[in-house]
Amino acid sequence: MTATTHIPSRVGVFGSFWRDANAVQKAAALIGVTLVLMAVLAQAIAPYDPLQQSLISRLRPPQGFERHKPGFLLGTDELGRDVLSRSLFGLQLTLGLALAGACLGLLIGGTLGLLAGLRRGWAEDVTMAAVDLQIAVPFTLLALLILALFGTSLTVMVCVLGIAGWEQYARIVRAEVRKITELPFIEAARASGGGQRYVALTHVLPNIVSPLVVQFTLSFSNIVILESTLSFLGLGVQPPTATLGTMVGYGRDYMPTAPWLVIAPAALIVLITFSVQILGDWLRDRADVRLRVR
Amino acid sequence: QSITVGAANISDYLDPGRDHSNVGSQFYYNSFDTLIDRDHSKLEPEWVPALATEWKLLDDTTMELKLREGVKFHNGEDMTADDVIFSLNRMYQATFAPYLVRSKDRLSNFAEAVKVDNYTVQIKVERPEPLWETLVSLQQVMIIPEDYTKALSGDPEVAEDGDFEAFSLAPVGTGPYAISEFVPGQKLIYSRFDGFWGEQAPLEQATVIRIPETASRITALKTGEADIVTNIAPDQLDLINADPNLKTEGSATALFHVMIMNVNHPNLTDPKLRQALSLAIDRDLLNDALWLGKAVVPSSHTMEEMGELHMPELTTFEYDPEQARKLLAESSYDGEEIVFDAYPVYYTNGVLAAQAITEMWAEVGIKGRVNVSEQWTGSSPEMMTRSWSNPMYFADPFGSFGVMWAPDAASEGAGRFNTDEEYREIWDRFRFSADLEDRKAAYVELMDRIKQDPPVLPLYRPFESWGMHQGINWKPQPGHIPYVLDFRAGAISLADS
Amino acid sequence: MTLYVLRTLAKMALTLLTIITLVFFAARLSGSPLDTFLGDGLTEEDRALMIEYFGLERSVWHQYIAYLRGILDGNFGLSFMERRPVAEIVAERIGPSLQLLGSAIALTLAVSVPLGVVAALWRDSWVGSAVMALAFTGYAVPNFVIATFMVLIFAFVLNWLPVVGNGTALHFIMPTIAMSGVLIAALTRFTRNAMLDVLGQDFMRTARAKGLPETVVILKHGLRNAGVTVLSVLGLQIAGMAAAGNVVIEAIFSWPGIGELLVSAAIIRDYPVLQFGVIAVAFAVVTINALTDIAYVIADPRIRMAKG
Amino acid sequence: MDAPVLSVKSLSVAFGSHTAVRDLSFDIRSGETLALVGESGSGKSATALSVLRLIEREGGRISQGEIWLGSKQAVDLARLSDREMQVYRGNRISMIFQEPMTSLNPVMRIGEQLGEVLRRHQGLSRAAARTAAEQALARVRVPDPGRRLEQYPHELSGGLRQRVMIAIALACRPDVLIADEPTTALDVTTQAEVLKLLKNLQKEIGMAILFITHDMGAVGEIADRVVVMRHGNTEEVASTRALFKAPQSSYARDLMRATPRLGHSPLRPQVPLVEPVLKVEGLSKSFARSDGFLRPKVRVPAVNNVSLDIRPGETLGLVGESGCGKSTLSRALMRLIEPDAGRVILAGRELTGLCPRRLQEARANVQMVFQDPFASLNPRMRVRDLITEPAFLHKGISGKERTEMAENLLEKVTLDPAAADRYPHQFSGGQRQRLCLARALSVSPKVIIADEAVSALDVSTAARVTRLMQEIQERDGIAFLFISHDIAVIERISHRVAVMFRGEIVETGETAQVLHAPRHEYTQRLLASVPRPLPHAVSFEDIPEPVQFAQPSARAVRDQHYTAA
Ligand SMILES: Nc1ncnc2c1ncn2[C@@H]1O[C@H](COP(=O)(O)OP(=O)(O)OP(=O)(O)O)[C@@H](O)[C@H]1O
Ligand SMILES: Nc1ncnc2c1ncn2[C@@H]1O[C@H](COP(=O)(O)OP(=O)(O)OP(=O)(O)O)[C@@H](O)[C@H]1O
Ligand SMILES: [Mg+2]
Ligand SMILES: [Mg+2]
Repeated sequence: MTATTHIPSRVGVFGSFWRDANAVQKAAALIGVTLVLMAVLAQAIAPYDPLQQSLISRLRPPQGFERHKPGFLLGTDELGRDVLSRSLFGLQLTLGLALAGACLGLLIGGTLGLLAGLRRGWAEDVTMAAVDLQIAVPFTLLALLILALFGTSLTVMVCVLGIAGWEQYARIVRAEVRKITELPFIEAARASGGGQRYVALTHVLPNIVSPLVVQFTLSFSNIVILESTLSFLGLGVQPPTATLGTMVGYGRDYMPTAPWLVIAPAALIVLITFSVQILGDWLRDRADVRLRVR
Repeated sequence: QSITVGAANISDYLDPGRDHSNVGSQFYYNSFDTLIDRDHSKLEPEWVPALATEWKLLDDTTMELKLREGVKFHNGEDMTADDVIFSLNRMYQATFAPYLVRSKDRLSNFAEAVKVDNYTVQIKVERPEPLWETLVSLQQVMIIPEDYTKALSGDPEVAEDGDFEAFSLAPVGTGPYAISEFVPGQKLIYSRFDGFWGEQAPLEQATVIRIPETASRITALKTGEADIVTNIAPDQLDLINADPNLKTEGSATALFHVMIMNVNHPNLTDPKLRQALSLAIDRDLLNDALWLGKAVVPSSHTMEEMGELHMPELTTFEYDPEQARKLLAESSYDGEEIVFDAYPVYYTNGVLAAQAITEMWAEVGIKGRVNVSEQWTGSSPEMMTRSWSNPMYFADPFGSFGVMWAPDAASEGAGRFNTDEEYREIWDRFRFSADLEDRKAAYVELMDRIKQDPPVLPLYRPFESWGMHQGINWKPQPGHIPYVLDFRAGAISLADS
Repeated sequence: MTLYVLRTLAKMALTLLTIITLVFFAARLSGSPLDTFLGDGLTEEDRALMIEYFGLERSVWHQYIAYLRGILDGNFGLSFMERRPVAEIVAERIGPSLQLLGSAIALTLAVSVPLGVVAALWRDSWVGSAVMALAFTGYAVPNFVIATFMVLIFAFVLNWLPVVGNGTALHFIMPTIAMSGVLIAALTRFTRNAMLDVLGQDFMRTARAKGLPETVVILKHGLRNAGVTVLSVLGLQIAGMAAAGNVVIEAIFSWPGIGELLVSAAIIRDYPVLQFGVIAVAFAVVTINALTDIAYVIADPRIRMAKG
Repeated sequence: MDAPVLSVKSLSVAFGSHTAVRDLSFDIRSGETLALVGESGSGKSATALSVLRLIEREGGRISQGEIWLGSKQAVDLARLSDREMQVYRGNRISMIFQEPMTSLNPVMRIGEQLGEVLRRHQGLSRAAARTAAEQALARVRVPDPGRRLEQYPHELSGGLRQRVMIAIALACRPDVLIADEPTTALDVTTQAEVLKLLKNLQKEIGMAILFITHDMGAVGEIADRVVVMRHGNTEEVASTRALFKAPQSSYARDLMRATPRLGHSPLRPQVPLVEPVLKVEGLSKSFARSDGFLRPKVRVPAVNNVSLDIRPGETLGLVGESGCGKSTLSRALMRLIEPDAGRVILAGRELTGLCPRRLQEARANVQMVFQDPFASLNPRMRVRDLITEPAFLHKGISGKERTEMAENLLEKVTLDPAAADRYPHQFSGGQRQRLCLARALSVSPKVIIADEAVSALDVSTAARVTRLMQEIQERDGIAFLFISHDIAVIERISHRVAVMFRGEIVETGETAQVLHAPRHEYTQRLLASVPRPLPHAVSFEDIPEPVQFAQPSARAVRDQHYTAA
């Protein structure tokens, strides 16, 4: 007797992902790819140096409006810098920060969660107590306090963004690990003679990858928003360096007079979070289906 | 008739003696009086009687003042000589730490106030004082009630720290408005004080609320939630003026935005480098771009308000990129990064100016970096350069330059400025010479020292604006220290009814 | 139950103590009040004076012990800046924050539960997709962007709504909406998923097999079960944004809330305000969490049994 | 003969393009029970849901056919709108589902769930519904019905829950009751009680029952006529007696053959009396459990002072109802959980007391096969790596050797060696269980513990897997500890049997002795509960009520036959 189910080939995985996606998901994926490309190629495609000031042509509106300055497609900002170039570099830094932050969070939270899930006892107690502690102090507030206390250098910033959401990772990983260690195949592996470390690495870890990926996307977009919130309050990355958040933050006073300072970076923030959220949800759906296969 | 003011900031406490912040100075003049006042509608000092009706010098070091009779505090108490010497001596002979700090930088020459009779007091100074009226009309020596204050905490007969702390939350004065409600940092309500000794207050009530966001302040003005709003940046003026119901008033405030330089920072010890840092900055361009040309760029550390001591002819500070490059080449500078610290929102256009300045430095070959932080770095040995403001606390170079750059004053105390014997000697001549010409000559010498070994560059007098409804007649008075919200008779009137 | 309550309280106390300790030392390690709000030039002598005035002359450990002693007497100290009891200051500020939070939660529940149910029931039609697209957008747009644009449109241009403070019911509209945006998005999605889960459950089939009308099946059997699940996350979601999570909203609408107070206290190193403020917020969060936990326990008989 | 009360005429049901039921016709009369049998996925549930017109909810549709309800003024349910259908559901035609736990709303009280039907269909007031609900519970013999109304489903045992479900279904005295595998999730003893109850209620109310099951034993107990289905097609319609005596279709014949019948299997010869390969002495394990916050934790014994031994090449069958401690025993035995007391000696080496490293080594001699083959295979690993994992761990083989070994093992369990590159989800249930077996064999263990290894498989598949196990045992001389709650399976495969009750072994001995001449009261009761795949072989009156047994201490009844005294 032979199994009748067909074996999906490796190439087919991405193909089937794309085929199963609906229009919104496809759009989100395209937007995501475009944004990443824009960020990566910022140096090449930005028309100007993002720091190049021109005090005599401050606050010029985008193409198509009165007083427009030719060559500055999206207008100039309060120091006469090119909004388009700053948006591109801002996108680059924002995505970079979010990536660094999300990775750091994954590393910290994931490791702690794994330890807590596998080693019951004090390791678990301490981790979960720290999680409770973290939950008790809303993170935005904590981040603000840290930045207010320790200054707004890029290092502090990355640390703050990096610890953002660690407790989510820790909780999810711990819960998943617990769930998985209850599954018979873990017991089977132990009964086969697998030791603690072997079981953790070969059986547990690969099975928590998909919830982790989903959480990663969530935390990525949360960090983008957190960064912009901190910047909005003037506790973000130092000027003149642009991130999308600082652009919105410093531009907001000009909202009624020069809305283009805010609109481009705000739109980029929304696009990033929107596409990442959709992609995350999509991944989650896929992951769920895989786990549900009977 | 009542109005609402939307202010960017409201103090956390109200005590004229303890306070000398730009935020606090908005609020005292409506509720407190000094012994001697000046006509604030005039730029030139013209002393007018306030709580003292007449004053004369008994000798070089003693002034005798006759007090106005029938003056009442907001709490109904009569003002007598006891209240006056209590108010003055709490500063002259301060025991409460926050007073001590204030008393030393401007009142150190004042020994004590003594009571002669119920309506006569004498003020004694250590050395002959050329600035008598000026220093008697300071915000810090406004008069507060003795009995009320002492009874606020602990022993009602003794002035304890707790009394002064309590006073700053429930302040009582003799001015035309009583402070009927004060929520620290949030809200302040002035109510007309019917027992006021002078001309009745024109407003029944004035409520000051805090609206920290610029855009929100302007919006509140449009929605009618505020009748007057403070701290409007020049970029926003058109927006308000475009609305036929609204207008703006403004003036170049009696205060310098300055750049300070730490002469003791290892990288900045060479005066040539600091001269280059200063000469590289095109302050006129900053003014044109950021202030629409409305700010005032000084060539010396003096102001119009200082009368005879206003010396626009001095060129202590100027823009000369060529010279800057030359000095830089001669200096010890070797491409090190010069950090420019700035507060994020505190000063209008502060962060923008900081960024523009580092660009200007780059033009002459100096590598600058802006560091925006809420932190005060001025007393840190690591501080290299930073933005700051140098208000005119009173109309004299002593009240502006002196508060910071006198020997042993703040800057030297914080370790970023050095003085020597010679400097002290010049300072002493400037401070205490009876003859105005001698003071002037000494100040020129000081300015020359500053030019040769600069610790500071005044950028400009910022143009501060207030937005308001058309029906309100109010504008900043030229005779005030910066930011005062003067709602006394003659300073404000409402057009409708 | 008493044991449960006692244990919860003990855990809460321990959490708060740890937070106090962390805040206490972090604040002191990072700088001194003398560097900021009295910053404009103090000589060494002045510094010494002020240090004594603020009671900072003793070692940090001494201060810590003294602070803990004070707490036992219910004394959390005086604000360095305002020189009045911090409890008074914080009480003044946490009220408006909680009010705003309350109205945001109410709005969230009122909007997202029906939306979530609709999205689940019409999952495959355009209605469901539209709701979910809306939810994603809500999630993607930062609250300060919503707030800024609302202010521009409804106050600046149209002049319909006030923007300053918390005076009247009208004042609540914009901040509440801005604050709820993300929450509504999250809860709508969550309700939808919980509802979808429930719709596939056996007891729903049983309910239909009983001959109950569809509305009864959905609302009585479905929503009640989904509600239990929703309740279980509500606490955590709220915690994420509780009281002080919305410094930005408070700043934009000049809302006299605790977020802004804490940030400025951190900046000027007003230690007592910072310490007590953080404790108060943490306390609020922990309490809200405990309350939703209890509500959850009451709503779900399975848990109720397990917890006794 | 009166007119049928439910008449299904050439019904076809489709899910999308997939036809789940094809051209099915049957009639049921009042008081009659029709059984619908067939293996998993044959379309039994789809039929039931179509009759209630709930199939549309599940994403299916009736593509053809008529469903007539009622003997006079019959209506075609297939033509009704959902709204019209609501009048019939729960009223004239009702249904009991397989899972009693999930079929009741967990957050509603029993009383409310029961009263709801009565209020809807009989227009009773809240108070009247309550009284009626209490009566309905009493009718299904729920003890203390008044109190139950206030309880939630999770506070009831599985058997009680299923009674509540029956009470709800019968509340309005329907004409037709559809029971979709109502006893599959229950213990044999509970199953017997529920079947008896249904039978009695049918006499009382006189409704027609459509009984869906894959258990031929239950069919024999309850059905008058049988419809055998396979892949959506009707294979055979016959009276129960006729079917059991002489099945006509080949599929029905296979089905009957694969169904283990107690007392019908040839007994396996005893193995030689050599030194046991596995010896368990006085093994105990208890779990700490707290019944709420007020009370301190109490230790609940799950396995209590159990002693066993198994000789090489021998299969020891371990039976007992759900929760009696069978799995705990097997885990404690392998030290997957630490036993509280007792000794385990495996191939002359004492497992208890070994350090973790040595223990891991020792596990090469004892392997396990679990109940749910899918869950016990890591879904993200390839078959090659899965089935050679024990060998990899114990012998350190790698790379090419692994591939080779995997192919050998697959052949051994009669699977295509090419399957080594696949993932577990690409196999059927029976194939997966063979993979588990292959994995156990990869280290040539001396003992294999099979914990409910075939319970999740349908009868024919299960029969194939057990046969394979026997073959391997005979070839390699492996000892099996075969755990099951299905006594018929145990009879077929075991040399000796141990009966477990509440954590203790109450009786052990040769299969024939224990199963044909049980000494212990519990064993007797257990055997009496087993449904015989012979129509009405047991009178329900024979089933004894549960009893409390005295603390056992083993007593030899005969050679090698012990019972708790
Ligand atoms: N919701 C559904 N969508 C698509 N196909 C379905 C659905 N439910 C059942 N099927 C398919 O219909 C066929 C019959 O399923 P049905 O549930 O009636 O089987 P069954 O005989 O009741 O099996 P079991 O004994 O496992 O309950 C199967 O092939 C199944 O895969
Ligand atoms: N990890 C555990 N913690 C607490 N109690 C447990 C644990 N595992 C099992 N038990 C309890 O021990 C008893 C015996 O359980 P066990 O799983 O051994 O029964 P079983 O005979 O294998 O049942 P089944 O036939 O359902 O598999 C049960 O009452 C069960 O609830
Ligand atoms: Mg006193
Ligand atoms: Mg079925």
